[in-house]
Amino acid sequence: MINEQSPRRVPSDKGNSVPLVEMNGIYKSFPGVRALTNARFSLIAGEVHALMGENGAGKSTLMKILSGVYSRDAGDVHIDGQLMEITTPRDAQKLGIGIIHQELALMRDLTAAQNIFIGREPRKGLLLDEQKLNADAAAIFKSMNLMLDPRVPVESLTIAKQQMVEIAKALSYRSRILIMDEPTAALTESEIAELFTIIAHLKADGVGVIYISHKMDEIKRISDRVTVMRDGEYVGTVLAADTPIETIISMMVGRKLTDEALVIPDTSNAEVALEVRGLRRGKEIRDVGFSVRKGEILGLAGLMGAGRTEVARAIFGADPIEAGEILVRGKKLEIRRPQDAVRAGIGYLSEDRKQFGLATGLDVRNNIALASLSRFTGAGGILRDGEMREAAERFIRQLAIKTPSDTQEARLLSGGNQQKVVIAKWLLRDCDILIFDEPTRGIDVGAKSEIYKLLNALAAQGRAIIVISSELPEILRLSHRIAVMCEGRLTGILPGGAGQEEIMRLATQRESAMAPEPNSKVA
Amino acid sequence: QEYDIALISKGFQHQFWQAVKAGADKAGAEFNAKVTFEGPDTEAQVDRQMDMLSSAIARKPSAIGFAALDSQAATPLLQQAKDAGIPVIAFDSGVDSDIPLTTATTDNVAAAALAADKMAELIGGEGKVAVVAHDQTSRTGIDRVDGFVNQIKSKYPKIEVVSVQYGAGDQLQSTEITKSILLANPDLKGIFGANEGSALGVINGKKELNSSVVVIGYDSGAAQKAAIMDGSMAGAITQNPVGIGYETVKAAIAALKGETLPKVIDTGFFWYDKTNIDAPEIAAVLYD
Amino acid sequence: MATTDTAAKPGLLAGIRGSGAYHKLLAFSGLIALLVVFSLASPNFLQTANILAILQATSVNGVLAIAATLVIITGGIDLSVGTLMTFCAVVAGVILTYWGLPLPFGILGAILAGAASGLVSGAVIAKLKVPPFITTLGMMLILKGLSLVISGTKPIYFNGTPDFNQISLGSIVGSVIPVMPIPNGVLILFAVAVIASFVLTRTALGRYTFALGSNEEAVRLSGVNVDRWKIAVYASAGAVCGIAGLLIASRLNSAQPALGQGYELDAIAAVVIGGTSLSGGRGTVLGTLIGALIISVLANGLRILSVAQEWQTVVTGLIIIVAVYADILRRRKL
Amino acid sequence: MATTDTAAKPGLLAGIRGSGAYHKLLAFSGLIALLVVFSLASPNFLQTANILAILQATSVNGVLAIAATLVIITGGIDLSVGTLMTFCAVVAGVILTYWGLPLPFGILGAILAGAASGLVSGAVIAKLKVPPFITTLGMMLILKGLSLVISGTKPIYFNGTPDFNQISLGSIVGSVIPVMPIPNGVLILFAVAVIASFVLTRTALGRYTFALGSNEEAVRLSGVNVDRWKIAVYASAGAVCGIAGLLIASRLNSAQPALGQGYELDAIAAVVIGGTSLSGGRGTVLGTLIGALIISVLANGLRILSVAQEWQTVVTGLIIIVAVYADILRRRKL
Ligand SMILES: Nc1ncnc2c1ncn2[C@@H]1O[C@H](COP(=O)(O)OP(=O)(O)OP(=O)(O)O)[C@@H](O)[C@H]1O
Ligand SMILES: Nc1ncnc2c1ncn2[C@@H]1O[C@H](COP(=O)(O)OP(=O)(O)OP(=O)(O)O)[C@@H](O)[C@H]1O
Ligand SMILES: [Mg+2]
Ligand SMILES: [Mg+2]
Repeated sequence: MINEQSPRRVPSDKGNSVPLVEMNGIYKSFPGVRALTNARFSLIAGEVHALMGENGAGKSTLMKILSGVYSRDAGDVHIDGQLMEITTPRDAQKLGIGIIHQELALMRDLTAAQNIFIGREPRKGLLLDEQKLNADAAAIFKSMNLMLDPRVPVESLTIAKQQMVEIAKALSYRSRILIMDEPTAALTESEIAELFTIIAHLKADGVGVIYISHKMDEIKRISDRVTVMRDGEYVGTVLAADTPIETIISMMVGRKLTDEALVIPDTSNAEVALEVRGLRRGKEIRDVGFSVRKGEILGLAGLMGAGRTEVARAIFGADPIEAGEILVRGKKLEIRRPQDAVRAGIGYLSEDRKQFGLATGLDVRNNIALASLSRFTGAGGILRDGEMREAAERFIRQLAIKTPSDTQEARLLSGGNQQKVVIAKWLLRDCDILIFDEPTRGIDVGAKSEIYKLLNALAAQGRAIIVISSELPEILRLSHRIAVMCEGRLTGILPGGAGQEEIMRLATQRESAMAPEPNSKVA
Repeated sequence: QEYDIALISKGFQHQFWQAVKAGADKAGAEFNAKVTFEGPDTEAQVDRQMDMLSSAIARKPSAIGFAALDSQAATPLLQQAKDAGIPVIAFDSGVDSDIPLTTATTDNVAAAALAADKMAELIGGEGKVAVVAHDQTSRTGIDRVDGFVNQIKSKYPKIEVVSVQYGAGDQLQSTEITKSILLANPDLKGIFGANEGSALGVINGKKELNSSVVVIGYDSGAAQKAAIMDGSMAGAITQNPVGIGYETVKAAIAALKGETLPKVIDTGFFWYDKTNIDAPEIAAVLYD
Repeated sequence: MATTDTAAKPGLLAGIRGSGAYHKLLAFSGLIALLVVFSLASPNFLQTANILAILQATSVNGVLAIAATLVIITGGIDLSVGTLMTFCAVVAGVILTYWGLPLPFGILGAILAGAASGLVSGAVIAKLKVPPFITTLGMMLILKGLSLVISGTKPIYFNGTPDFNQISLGSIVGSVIPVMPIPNGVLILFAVAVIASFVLTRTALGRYTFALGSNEEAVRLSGVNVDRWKIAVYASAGAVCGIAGLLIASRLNSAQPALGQGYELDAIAAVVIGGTSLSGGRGTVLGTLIGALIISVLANGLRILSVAQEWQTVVTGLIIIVAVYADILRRRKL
Repeated sequence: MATTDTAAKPGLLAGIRGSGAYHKLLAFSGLIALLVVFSLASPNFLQTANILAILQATSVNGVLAIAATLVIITGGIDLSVGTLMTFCAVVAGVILTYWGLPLPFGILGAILAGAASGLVSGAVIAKLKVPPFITTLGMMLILKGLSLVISGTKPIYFNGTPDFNQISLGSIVGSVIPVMPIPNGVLILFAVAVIASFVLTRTALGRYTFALGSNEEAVRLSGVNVDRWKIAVYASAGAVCGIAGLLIASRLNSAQPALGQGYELDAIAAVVIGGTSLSGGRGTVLGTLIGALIISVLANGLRILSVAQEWQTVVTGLIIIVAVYADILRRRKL
């Protein structure tokens, strides 16, 4: 079944015998890292070709070579059967190659419309035609069913919206070859559905789409073929329809994954670790209250913009609150700064690792130790670097962080491995109460199941855990109880075994339709 | 107080200008006038001085004292002062204009030529000498360097000026310059430091290298006086800064009273060394 | 500098979208507070002649600060604005006085010299990837030395070109409306401000200026010729410095080759006081103009009040901090 | 400044990991090239006395540059280093000469004055969120004015404290090994460098310094008291400026209240030439030391060659750009 690289068997092949893209024998090294070894890939018109692999397998690197961001060390790239030298993003654009990068590449101070048309601004004589710019952007948003004012600066948008702007930008190029590197990592169900509709249209127009994602269900939903990479090498190409997910996973990780079923422990007698009462801030948090017991995993579900992140940040003291009480182990605490929260044993893993989680210039070791430096500080403020290294190496092993060493700069890691570094930071800090905001964003299946196991183990150790996730299966897979938010309000708390329909109902329960005060549902 | 007199000088923080200020303040107390004194940070900042001058005119003082950094730049502003009926007294350097009623000044070229004569005398009429000056383009910088160098060239053919460098009157920079000059010219006989900061830098550099080069300074100040007393400086040229400040204010008052003034008030310059430093006429023109 | 980020957000909106009139009005508050205080403290402050003196004093630093604004919005810095100004003034002097050519050649020469120098800086930064700080520090010194060399280390007077003085000191407005003798130098400052503001908000060059400061890598990934635009920004800033050179030379009726160093700090201070972030991506010309005015009003007012010079310095330092802090507080409240 | 990022990568590693000896050796290349050229050009250059003169000339700027390095690694900037140095010198003068207290009080006073001033800057930056550029610009002016005020606008001489001169000019090494009369000022520079390097690479303060420059928000969200560490960094830098104040006062045997402005640019230049990125998060003390040495060697060599001053300036500007460019090329190849 491996090495079934055969365009003739692809259903969407409309008789184009020449592939759009043909990459062969690609090698690429970074200082200390062999990112690609004899990698290959092919794409034909009108197909969605999924590129799969664990974190650090080299997917993004391969795509950056195709789109002119990196230069390859060896190998050749054919476009429409012709050997091409793509050395700049501009070259790639001219060849009709568009890319949505894994890490957002937006100009934060510019508006959504300005971002989309950067380098291709409509002009009126010497001047920019801002009206047409905004109108064109609005038209793209409309075609994507996206409610977004093209005139807002992107920095004031949530990551999900920023991601949608990136997608809009890529679509605006009308490329023949469109690379999507984890476009859905920051999206919720409804937007993902929109994106898939868009992809279906593109496919119908004969566009070749390269699709990278760690969400296995998506692969089945949209892809025609799947190419799997491991450790920078080509593993094989299979037809999505014919291949069970388990097979793809074992190609990715080189072994079989076992998945444990959700076991809901009885924590009803356990001490309440964290209780929140009447939390308020503007329109974002409107009278939210709930509690988490020791050993419990509370899922926090909701649609994009429900205010879950805001609640987490408010508990953590990252943003000021207008009203509300936070009790840790029954004691009311004044949490004004994150420092107060961390001292009280609360850890918060942000949904935006680049901006809030990672000190990108520091190495892996120091990022892991960042919240626990005082533990490694001896007399005279001197750090015990040896102990820090041991601790870092322990987590590198435990979480299988792919890095040449613990002194690699964090920003040079692949996205998923960066996320693991941030998780390691809070594990090292040994917090009793952990709030994980989108903990598996951009994390591969293997590591994901590792993280699930880890969360379960942490709960079993008696820690209280809040998991915010936009992936319902993840919420269902992990949560002992599920709190659902909508428009800043807590619309209900469900038991762990709850059905998707019930969650979706609460997640879309707008103010008018709501009967009792959400507080009354809290124990 | 009866009068308000604004002095716009070429500098403020340097001891020379503080001595001018002291003289002006003294005259102010004597003649019951309020005296203000300000100047730009460096002698290159001609336009900053223009801003100071125009602020001073806007203040509507009884009279203005002005030490021009550039002989022409202030012409329109001086006209403005004249139109407003504010008498202007020039000090330290003149301007190319007949608006100032008089100029209280030192002849810097002649003063530096005197330094050259003294240098020639001290090193025995031959050998290499160098100049550490404060500013390459300001009037005093040009006059003192030219006065010294031209005098050497025309009168002492056996003396060679091997290096003229500029340290912005900054003692530390002048120290480094002096050391480089001494190290590059081990047979150097003498150095002329063309203002107080330069002279002190020269002394400093000389001390740090344990050199025995002959040093001639300019202006005074406690450190320069001490250097002359302990022999590390052979002597120095002094102007009469206190006198300049005093005469400027005095002339302003006289103008306000309608008296006629001479075209130039020469405040003079003097050579001083260990032998005459305590003489009353010298001690009177030195400042600490 | 992370702390500037939060503070400067609204400035951006005002700048890019051309809206936010409310903000712009409020940004004057620090300036207005100063004006009120000085007016109450001295009857001589709020008089036409003094107001004109303040505007005149702002003209050179204002134009330099506008040049610095362009570069700072890209996330760069230009330490050479002061000595470049001088260099351009000297070039005008050489053309008009040494070569005896007519006035327009002098004007053109100064502006072209500025643009050329900016082009060199921009090329070194964009092509050789030498950091802007180093490149413009080097250029600052090179231009300082060259000014001395080509002028023969002495001022060049424009006595052979009597009209030269009118560039800055004449008053076209005054010849029409005699009660408003606004000097041409001030008009030129405002004209440069309007043009620069227009370029920043309405043209592709302006768009890329903001984009570069916002996320240069993203601009590159979007297929834009980053180098070319960056060079264009530095060259434009250089041309603006050329205008500053003409203004100062005309005011002093001479090109003073030793002048200029240290002026970059005042220019950058005006930019930052005006709310432009040194980390790039945001900023407005109007803010810079207000920043430059705050600096001149402060200097003028303290002099009018006859504050001792050493205390003038202390008070200026304090007020600069307080003015920016007040601005931050105001923005936080909005 | 985006362009600096790529350039400075290895510097960070070298700094944090204390390894990368290979890099460090190579970073000397620009310096060595200069030394070779000047040695060939003049027989007077490579003589003990001249080498000592160069080292001595580096001592003040080197110490100031180390102070600036600390702040720049946090992503901030300190424009007040020069006038703070002067202020501390004046404080020492007041304590020793005006009050007549014994030497240790003067030394302590200068260092404490520096730390206190840094504390104020740090607090304004951390607590009031005024950008570092503005805060330290304001402090620069405030300290400049205060130095004039407390000294009575005149130099304070240390004639009553004969040992004071020995701080910088004496030679402990020379008294043991007569052929190596290394002045104490140079020893102090190296001691400060070693201590600063140790603090940066081995202590919590140093780690937070890098972390703050890397991503301040992430540090804050890790539960770190960001404000306290930031203030600590500025205070430490201030204390280092206090040492620079002692060095310069001791060399000049006087506290010169008018000196200091303009020194910040040389200090920052040394930092940037040394490979520290102005955007923060990376930098080494060794690099800064090399940067400071490059500046002094250049000045000394050109003077030894008696190059005309205006050309000295031009050549210095050129070489600064070329040195940094060469460093970038070298790093790119690695
Ligand atoms: N600029 C770089 N410098 C050094 N190493 C790099 C760089 N970019 C990528 N790498 C390394 O190359 C390897 C492949 O990275 P890549 O980003 O292609 O992985 P990926 O398959 O996209 O992973 P993920 O699913 O986590 O995004 C990783 O080990 C990564 O650490
Ligand atoms: N940086 C920001 N500036 C302005 N508004 C913001 C910002 N971040 C979030 N918001 C707004 O706050 C509200 C809630 O934010 P957010 O979308 O992060 O909630 P959430 O429930 O955590 O959603 P998700 O995690 O799915 O993104 C939204 O209306 C959003 O527009
Ligand atoms: Mg990737
Ligand atoms: Mg969220």
